[in-house]
Amino acid sequence: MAHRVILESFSYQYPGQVTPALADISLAVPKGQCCALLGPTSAGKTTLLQSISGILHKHHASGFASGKIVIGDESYAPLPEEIQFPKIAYALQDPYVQISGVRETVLDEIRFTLENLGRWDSSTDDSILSLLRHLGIDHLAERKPTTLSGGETQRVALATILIAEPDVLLLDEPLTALDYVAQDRLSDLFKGIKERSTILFTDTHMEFALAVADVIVVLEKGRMVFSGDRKGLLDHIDSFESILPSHQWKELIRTVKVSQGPEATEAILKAMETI
Amino acid sequence: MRIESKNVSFSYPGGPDVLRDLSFAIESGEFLLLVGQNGAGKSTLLKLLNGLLKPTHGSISIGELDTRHHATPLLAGHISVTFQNPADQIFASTVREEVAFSPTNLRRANARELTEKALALCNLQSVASHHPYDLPQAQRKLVTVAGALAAGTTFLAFDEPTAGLSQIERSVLDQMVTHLLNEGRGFIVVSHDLELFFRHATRVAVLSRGGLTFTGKTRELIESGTVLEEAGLRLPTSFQIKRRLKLP
Amino acid sequence: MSLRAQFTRETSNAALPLIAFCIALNLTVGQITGALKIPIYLDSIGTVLAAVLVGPIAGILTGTFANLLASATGSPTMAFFIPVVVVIGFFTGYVARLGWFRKWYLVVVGGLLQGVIAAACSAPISAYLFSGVTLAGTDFLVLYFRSVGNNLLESVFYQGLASDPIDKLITYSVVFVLLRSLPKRITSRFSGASNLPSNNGAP
Amino acid sequence: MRLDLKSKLASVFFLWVCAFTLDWPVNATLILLAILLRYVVPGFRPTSQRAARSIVAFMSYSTLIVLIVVSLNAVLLPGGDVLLIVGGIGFHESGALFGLRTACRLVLLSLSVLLFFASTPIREFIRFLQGTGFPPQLGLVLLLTLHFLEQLPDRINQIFAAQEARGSPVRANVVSRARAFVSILFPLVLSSISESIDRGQALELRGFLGQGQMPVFENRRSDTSLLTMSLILLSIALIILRILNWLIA
Repeated sequence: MAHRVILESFSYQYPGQVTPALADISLAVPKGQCCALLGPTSAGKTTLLQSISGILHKHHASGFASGKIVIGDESYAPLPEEIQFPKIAYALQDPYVQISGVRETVLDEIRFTLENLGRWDSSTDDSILSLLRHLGIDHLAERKPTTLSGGETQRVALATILIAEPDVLLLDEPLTALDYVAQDRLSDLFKGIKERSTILFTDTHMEFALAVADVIVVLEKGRMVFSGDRKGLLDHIDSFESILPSHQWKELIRTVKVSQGPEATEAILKAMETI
Repeated sequence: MRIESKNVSFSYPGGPDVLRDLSFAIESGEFLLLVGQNGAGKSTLLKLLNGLLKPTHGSISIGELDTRHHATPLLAGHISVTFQNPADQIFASTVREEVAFSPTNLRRANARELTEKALALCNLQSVASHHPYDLPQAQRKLVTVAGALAAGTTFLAFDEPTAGLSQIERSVLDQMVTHLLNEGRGFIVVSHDLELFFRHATRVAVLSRGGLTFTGKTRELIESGTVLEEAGLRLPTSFQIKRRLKLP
Repeated sequence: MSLRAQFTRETSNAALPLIAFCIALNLTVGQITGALKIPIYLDSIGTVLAAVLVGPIAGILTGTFANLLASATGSPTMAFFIPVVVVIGFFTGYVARLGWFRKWYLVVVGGLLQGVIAAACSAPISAYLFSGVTLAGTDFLVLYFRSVGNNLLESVFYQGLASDPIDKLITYSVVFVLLRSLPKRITSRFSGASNLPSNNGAP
Repeated sequence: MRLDLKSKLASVFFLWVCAFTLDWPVNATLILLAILLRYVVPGFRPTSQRAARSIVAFMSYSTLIVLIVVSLNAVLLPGGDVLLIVGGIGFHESGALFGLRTACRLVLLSLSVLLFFASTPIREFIRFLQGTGFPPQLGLVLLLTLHFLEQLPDRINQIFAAQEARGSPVRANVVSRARAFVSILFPLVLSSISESIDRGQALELRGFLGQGQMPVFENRRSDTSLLTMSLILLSIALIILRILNWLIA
């Protein structure tokens, strides 16, 4: 069952640092929704995902955290201190590292997660295969994980944690290795699993978020500078040029605003849906 | 100076052709954008340019030098190539030392000056004495770009320089390219990032299954419609929205 | 502390992949020195790296597994030298803990001493199992020492003394320079972080 | 005859005991038998072409070893009859016998190790270890090592290419090449150490050794077979006999 994720004036400072990595973040993602965390390099996006997953405190126990994190009905003050897998699953940015490399086939690699959880038996193979089918990679089940292309590796990496059926899914820059076709497939996948898992993902620019996200948050230097929906983001986009995908986007928005006036953002969103 | 590829084919020993009959030329001061799906042979082409691989048929010349007859360290004095996972090549304990590696190896008389200029162009002066591994990954990638610039070569070749970069680093690259094109340097860039590089490209080449299916101006490619789709690619979203909204 | 408790204490989760890498490095570093035609072995570089960065148990594991895998993949005689690599792993981990990897001159002393110890450990194995024959160029040295009147064990030991200290000195120095150039952010994730100079990685 | 790993290990152990307790004629016979073993016992058949080739390579290598060890010792250990004289150098009987004893022992020891690994895929060996209560961390380390062993050669080649493209002096004099060595080894180690931190996190994030859960492995525990038992008993008997023999002498 998907869980809501709430942060209440959450702040975090790494041990030995003078400035906080995250300062006064408040956000609420209702259960079954998809939240995009946008921002340039070092904005604190990864730290935010890590604090929710529990791995942050585990590795930097002397860091300073304040505020509150709520996941489902459980409230952590200020943050979970143990890794919350399989309730919360977190996929690292680099899919080649996410895949353990200790198993010889894709199927075995996904079994590895269930073995770790003590959940594996011969009957679970059916659910692995159906997950692979869902991700469009069932034909790769017997392949060696290290021989796959970037996009295929990304989907296998995703499968290694989706098999645990997490309530909250945290993805760190899932788009880096993907071409357009694979991006389309990922957005379909997001729509398919939202019932089961609340999704939070990070990205450096807004394009993919405009296609899939219900909640969009923009971070800059550890501070939250925007939180709202797609329309709100486009309305105020002039203030966050760092998350524009390109100069062309900047010109595009400017010209559409000139020609369509207040309808501009609606027009852009509508046009995007037809692509 | 000019790079010219004449009917180049390449295959690994005993394997099928990775590249087939490629002909193109680029002058200094020009920007060739090379696009194509993964596995189309783009990285192989870059290795052919600096002589790490030698063509099985045809020839590539960098200025007067035929790559078949010269070793990589010599060709490296005229074209600097960075590969897709360049973070793997970092070994020095400061950014400045890392960037100075090429000009030192190539025994450039003005090595110091080249290093400082490359650091400035990539906006890395403020972190020049940091350890490369203390920088965020995106900035570390700029370190390798700076390392290539510092070689002071006429030609620069990059493999996917913007992968994993945010808009901040991308605009650094954007300005760097503008600056160096004005200086008369030549670029060969392999990238999916059409939005950033369409602006600079004096020519675009589409590589599909080892062969060139298109070479020409950016505008011709945008207007041709199907070439990109046939190569498994598509126009950037902003171009498509513009088209849908019938904007100029 | 029991061996198992000590191991658990040493190995954070990052240490397991690191040990695996070090084992593989022992077995593949020859690819680099071979391609560059540098006349050194450095086949215990992974062992020393793991022992300093993680701890003695990690050093022992790295050496043992590397020799086991080497003997599984075509050089069966490597398995007999496991006692030697155990000593190398333990000694390095131990002196690193004493702070010998914080100063260059202690690294030099440690490397040379390690070389002597390695020669002393491998001599009996080499003498009794192989009667000093390894089919390498160094066999002529053994032959020379025997012909001038030393017994087998002595000859093999002298031969070891002629090559091991240099090899271990280079290995120690390479690892020292390597670890000194690592940023604190990375080394602090391993239990041997305190074995390294405190100013390492500082700009 | 099917062999499980336990009885294969017991065979190796038995051959090792023989190598140390019995004299060279027996050991030489055992070597010949061991070579035949791979043709007779399916469990000892090499699992790949490469493994089969390594046995052939080892046999030619060890023939050379035997020759060298025997002649060296015959020359250097005077005693007993002089068997023959070549160019003024005498070959002595007692030295030759000592050489034969060492050489046969060495070859038998090595051959048994090689036969075991040539006929046992390493992954299967690791699974066997895990089934016998080997700590899961160590099994993971071994499996990860196999992964790195596959990946490192490519990685080294990539770094090599990248540094050569930056004018690294890979073909210059020894001092320059030593500098090039640093420019290849350091990126490899640096990126791998940094990657191992991420890999460790990824394992944790997939529940490896989390929350006191132990990984479930396929239950491969088999009963100790009659063959295993008799091989071990035989080995122990040999050791006892040898010790008695030594005490009496």
